[in-house]
Amino acid sequence: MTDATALDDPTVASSPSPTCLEMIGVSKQFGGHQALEDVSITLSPGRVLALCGANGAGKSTLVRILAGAESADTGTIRVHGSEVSIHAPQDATRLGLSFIHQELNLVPKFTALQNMAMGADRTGRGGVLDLRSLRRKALQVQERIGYQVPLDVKVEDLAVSERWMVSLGRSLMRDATIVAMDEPTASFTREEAERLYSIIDELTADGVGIIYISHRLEEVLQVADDVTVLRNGRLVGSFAAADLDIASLTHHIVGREVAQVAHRAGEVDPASGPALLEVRGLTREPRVRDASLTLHRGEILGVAGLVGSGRTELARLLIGADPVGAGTMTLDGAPYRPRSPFEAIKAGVALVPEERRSQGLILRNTVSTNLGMASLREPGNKLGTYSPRRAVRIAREAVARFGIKANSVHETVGELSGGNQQKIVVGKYVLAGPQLLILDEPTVGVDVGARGEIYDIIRDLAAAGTSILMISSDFEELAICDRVVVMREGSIVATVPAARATKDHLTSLCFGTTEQEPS
Amino acid sequence: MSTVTLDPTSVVATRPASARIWKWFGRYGALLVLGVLVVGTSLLEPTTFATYDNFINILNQSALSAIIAMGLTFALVTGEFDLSIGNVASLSGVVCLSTMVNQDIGIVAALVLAVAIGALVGLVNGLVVTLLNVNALVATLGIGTVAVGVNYAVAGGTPIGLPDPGGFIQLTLGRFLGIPYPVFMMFGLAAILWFILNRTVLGQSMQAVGGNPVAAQLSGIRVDRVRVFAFVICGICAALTGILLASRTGSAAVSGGDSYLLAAFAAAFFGSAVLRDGEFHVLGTLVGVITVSVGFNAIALIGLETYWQYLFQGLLLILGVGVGSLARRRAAAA
Amino acid sequence: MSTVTLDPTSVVATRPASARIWKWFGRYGALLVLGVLVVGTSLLEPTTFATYDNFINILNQSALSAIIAMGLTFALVTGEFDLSIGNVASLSGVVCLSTMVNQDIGIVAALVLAVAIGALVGLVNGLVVTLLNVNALVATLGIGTVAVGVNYAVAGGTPIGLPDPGGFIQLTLGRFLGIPYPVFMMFGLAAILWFILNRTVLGQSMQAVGGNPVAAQLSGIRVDRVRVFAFVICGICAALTGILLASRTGSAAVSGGDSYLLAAFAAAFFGSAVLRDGEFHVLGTLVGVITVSVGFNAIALIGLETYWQYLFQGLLLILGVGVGSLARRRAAAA
Amino acid sequence: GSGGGDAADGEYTIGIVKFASSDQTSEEAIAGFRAYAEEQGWETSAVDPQGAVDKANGAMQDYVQKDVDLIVTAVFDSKTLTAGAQAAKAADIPVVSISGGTADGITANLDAGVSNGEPVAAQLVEDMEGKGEVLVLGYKSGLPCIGREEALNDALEDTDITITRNEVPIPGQVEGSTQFAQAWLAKHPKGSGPLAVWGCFDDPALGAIAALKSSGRDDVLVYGINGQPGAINAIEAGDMRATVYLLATEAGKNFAKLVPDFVEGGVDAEPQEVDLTNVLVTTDTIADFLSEYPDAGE
Ligand SMILES: Nc1ncnc2c1ncn2[C@@H]1O[C@H](COP(=O)(O)OP(=O)(O)OP(=O)(O)O)[C@@H](O)[C@H]1O
Ligand SMILES: Nc1ncnc2c1ncn2[C@@H]1O[C@H](COP(=O)(O)OP(=O)(O)OP(=O)(O)O)[C@@H](O)[C@H]1O
Ligand SMILES: [Mg+2]
Ligand SMILES: [Mg+2]
Repeated sequence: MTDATALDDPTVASSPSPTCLEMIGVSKQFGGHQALEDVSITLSPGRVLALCGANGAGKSTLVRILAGAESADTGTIRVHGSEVSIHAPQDATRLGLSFIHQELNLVPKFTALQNMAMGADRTGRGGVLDLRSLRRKALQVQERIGYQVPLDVKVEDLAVSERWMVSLGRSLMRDATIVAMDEPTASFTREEAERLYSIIDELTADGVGIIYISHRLEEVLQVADDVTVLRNGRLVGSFAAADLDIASLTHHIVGREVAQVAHRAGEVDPASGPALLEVRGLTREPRVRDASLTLHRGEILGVAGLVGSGRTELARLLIGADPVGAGTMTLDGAPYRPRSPFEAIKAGVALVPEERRSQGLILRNTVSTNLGMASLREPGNKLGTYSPRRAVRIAREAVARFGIKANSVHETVGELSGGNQQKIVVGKYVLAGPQLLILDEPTVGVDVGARGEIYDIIRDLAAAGTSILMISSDFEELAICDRVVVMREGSIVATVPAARATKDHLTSLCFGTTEQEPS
Repeated sequence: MSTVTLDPTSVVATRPASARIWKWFGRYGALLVLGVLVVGTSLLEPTTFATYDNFINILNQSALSAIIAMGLTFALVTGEFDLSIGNVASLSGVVCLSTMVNQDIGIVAALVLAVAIGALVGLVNGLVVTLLNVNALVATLGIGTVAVGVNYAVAGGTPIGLPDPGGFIQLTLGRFLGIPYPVFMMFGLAAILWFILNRTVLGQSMQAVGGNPVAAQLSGIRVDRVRVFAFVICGICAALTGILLASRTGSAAVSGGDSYLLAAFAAAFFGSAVLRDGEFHVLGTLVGVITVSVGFNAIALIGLETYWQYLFQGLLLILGVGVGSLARRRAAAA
Repeated sequence: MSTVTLDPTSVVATRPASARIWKWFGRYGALLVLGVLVVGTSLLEPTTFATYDNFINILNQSALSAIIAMGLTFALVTGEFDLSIGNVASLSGVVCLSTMVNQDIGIVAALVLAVAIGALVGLVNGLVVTLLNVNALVATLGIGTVAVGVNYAVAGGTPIGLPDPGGFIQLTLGRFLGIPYPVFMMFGLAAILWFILNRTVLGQSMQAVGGNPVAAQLSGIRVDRVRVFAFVICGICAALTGILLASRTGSAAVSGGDSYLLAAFAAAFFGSAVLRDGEFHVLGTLVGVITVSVGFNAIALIGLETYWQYLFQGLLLILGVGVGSLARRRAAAA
Repeated sequence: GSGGGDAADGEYTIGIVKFASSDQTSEEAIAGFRAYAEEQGWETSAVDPQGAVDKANGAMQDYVQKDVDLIVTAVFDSKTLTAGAQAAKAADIPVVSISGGTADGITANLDAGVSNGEPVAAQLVEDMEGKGEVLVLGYKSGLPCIGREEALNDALEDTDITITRNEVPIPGQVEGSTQFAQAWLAKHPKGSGPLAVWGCFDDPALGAIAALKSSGRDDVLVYGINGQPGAINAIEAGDMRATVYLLATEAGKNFAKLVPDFVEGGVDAEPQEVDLTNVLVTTDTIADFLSEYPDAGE
């Protein structure tokens, strides 16, 4: 299979500038849309090449072409110096390429082990599974990752970050010489990300070449040796990571300057205003236990916490998506106990869910139907009729207001890039006119430019009097909040005013290493 | 806000011609198959097939299937299945006729009764699916079987005839402007159902639930309720077909409507390839039913052997859907 | 390195007792329904139902349905449907018998022929689904209809009987250790199919394709090929049932196997609630078939009215699946 | 037999395997059979295998388990009940059939085929005066239909009547027949000679009538068999020319009277055919018929 690779071949390894992968002049059209145009990249063994670019720049498309999931219109691929053609994923596997794709690609009903074994055992004894050796291999991989996901638990019962670990584990089940990772850390906390970095170090030490895609630019500069930047499907340039800083990299990516996330400079402190939502002792075993918080009108309240601390579950309780075990909630002074998201939205509470593709969008529908989904019922229209013309008009306004980049409001959302999809999900709930908008990880996988635009939307909403509850694992972006609460093991353990919500402080609160302070 | 994407209009223009042709085929492939069928048969049987009378005749023959299939479309749009529709049609015919015989109720009352039966079975289907959380295929297969049981309990399994079916038979035999009533019913119902699906909040909600139930739920759509409504509409249409079938012959039998089940599925799936890419819609289902009727009519007029009939019908189904699917795949690749 | 996520096992432990009870019901609900049925009937009919002979009798009656339903399970596992199985069973019976009559081939040759027919139809189904990209429901409905056409072409629609069916009939009537051959075939095939599905790369690939086709594709599984295999296995099982049916009845008719279609679906869906949460599996399907047979046997022995039979069967289906589903939902909510 | 009931005392336990509860004629015959049996104090039970031959075989085996004295099957071609018949034979339980024919182990048959096809076939030939066109709506998978079609073909043999044959789909027999008839009518316009439609049971005939009415034709004679209510009403209304009214209930009763003989004769008895009594009903005789059987139209 992959015996004759550069790794085993000392003559190749010792040559002056060996490359393990070259993609030359790759172009790709979708329908009429030019996703990639004459893009070339070069990867050397034992090095990390970062691909950077805004949402829709074509990073994933390039990787998917390499993986055999898409076919390029033009262009050549060389692996270890020899030209190859990759028509299907199994071709890529045979060439020693391994992938973590941007969208989680696991079988929910399979156990972690089954997922890791998928496609790994091609040759088995006459097609019979060798369960024992697969398990041994999986344990080895987990040891290497330093993260034990229970192998016999179904993936659908695992938390999101654990699923990513399974996905990472799968890519290491085979002895690959090239590994491409498409936003592997998007759902990771800092700690988990650190763990990934050390795995990357280990792999590169073994001579594996790594393609690394991320919107976390700080991370890119830390991990990568080389950086290739794409914009609108075209190559902007390739740089040595050492020559870049965040500002210059951002400039390359978006082609203009982008301001840093700034603390919100409010003239009046919203926290002194009237309370909108009061939550006392909210419990739903085992994820949420005795959680209490207060949210004021027009306030942006951040929720920090580690993965599995129960933030998503808390948000789901607030909109009635799951039944509450115990506790009280009041909204605007009146008791509030929604039994379904319908009742929550009617009361003016909406949740922008964590996983946009599976929970937020109908991928095969158009931009306009997706935008209208949470506000189908026209206020004052007793008949319950629906006017597509009105929906299109509202969608057009929303597309302009939120800066959504789509060919038209009739475009299928499945074809849009991640950042634009996320803006549509946010926009959908904003159009429902909530007085309280909950956002669960709103900027995961969103590029630096679009991220700023989403912050703008959030700030504008708050300024107009909407209260915001923002769940985020990216503690830097919590800077836009007025206050931040910290959740640990299902409870709110601390409340931190904006000025003191530094990354380090929040992280230590999350781990419980800092004493809880009176809020 | 500065936009850095390319101007979309300039991008679209670069699309290759072959992609556009394939796209056209993808959209109109199923209609093309219908067109070829019509033209072919017209050439073979110019005097009998290509006449106004035969045209009306085909529409008339399509009406009952169309009504039940358009109802089924609602269940399919919502992402569910309904295997009970054939049994509901049978039940409706038998119950209405036996009530007309025994209680001497009028035609309007019988129609109301049919709607009530359909709505009831649909409601039960919906509740079993949403409250008991049973897969729709099992639930409707089970409820359909129960409906057969009720049917036997009502009529004991023997066919029921109306002693004086005059007025009742007129329901399907009567004509207005030379066009049989069922044709009006079919188009009228199609218009109503189209409106419900495309121009009401309920219909939009159904499409959303079918597209992604989780997203729909989180967007404040009452998913379970919408599902129940879809089953109810499906049941009502099935029951209407049942009573119209009874009217055609003035009698009703325990398994009279059963054959509509697979026919309706075939039509709806055929229809999902008409103008759309695998989405169920009322208009498509209507075209599907009419295509099947044209095919059957063509076979009967040309006078093919039994085995040809089946071969032809099977191929028609696969071709009608396949041409479009294949073309769409090509268009995506081009 | 410290792990900060909650340990899932500890999470399970904190679950309240009620959740555990519901979970138990969710897993064993369908089996419980079977158990209640067996105990209930044993009490009502102690001398006829609860006997060894009747037990063997029920297994013997289940065998043919079980074989076709276990085959269907492969299509369902892969995320597809196969509506042609009934027609394939009919076709296989008719073709094998007419070949035995006309060409005087032996029993083994007839079995081989049946397998070949099943594999061929399965292959065509698979190719239409994967290459033409036609929805499996439409494709198999279409190919099934074509199979009916071929059936008419072969035998002209009249039932075929073997002039001297002795040896052929022994295939299903013969006994070994007092147990009829079909029971051995059922369990033997179940073991083989279970092994294929759970202990081979092909079987795991089928489950992966059914669970998430995109993920399967990206991890290097040849999704289309796996789908085709599933259809082929499904077709072969259907054809085997067809020839066994012909053997049991000593004759074959055009629509002889048609009634297996819905029965197999019912059994497979019932089975998906056995021990699992809506996943199709061979063992579950087997339990599903046996449950339906026990129900039918109980009805026959108790001697219920026709309408009771239907009501009972419908409710059995819904209850068997519903108890588990409801309990699982409860378990999740508790 | 070795029956669990006290067969020797003339008290029988009888297991009935229906065809499908929707099959009217056999249902009526079974009803007549059971009514008589109950009068005699015999115990009967019935199973509905819903048209599935495998289930019918299974039900026969169930009755063998139950150790009945006699098994009665209906409509299923007796040749297809081999497994059940063999099991019964091995257990020494005789089997008889209602219109399924005789076979090894099935010793008697209540014939609903040829004998019921003959009167209507003769009527058809007479009405058409030996020439013209007939649309035959047949069903080759059903034994009675095969027999009836045979009777028709025999009657047509020496005439100038030509036929167009279509196989009726079941289920869907009414709709399918309507469509076949409609096309056939288009090809045989008014005035193209004596025209007739023959259905091997009433449903196809009723379907053809729907086609006639919707194309406004009254020049075609329609014939059915079975005499179900819809057909009787159609004859009364003049839409149908004739049908054969099967006295199924009575026939069932007569068949039941033979039960002691069946049980006595055992599994190796000489096969015997019992005719199903019937009445030909035409537009000419409908009035008399209805006064004799006033409930036939409901
Ligand atoms: N299957 C598809 N059909 C049509 N258009 C597509 C498809 N996949 C991608 N595109 C388009 O191609 C362009 C490049 O997408 P790609 O996913 O490669 O971007 P990306 O750089 O990975 O963005 P992100 O950072 O959001 O993941 C986008 O404009 C996208 O809309
Ligand atoms: N028992 C469980 N079974 C299945 N999924 C679960 C379970 N518990 C939590 N999840 C899912 O795992 C994810 C983590 O949820 P949780 O609320 O516990 O953590 P969080 O603080 O939101 O963490 P994250 O940063 O990953 O969002 C959510 O998507 C949640 O729905
Ligand atoms: Mg991407
Ligand atoms: Mg979360």
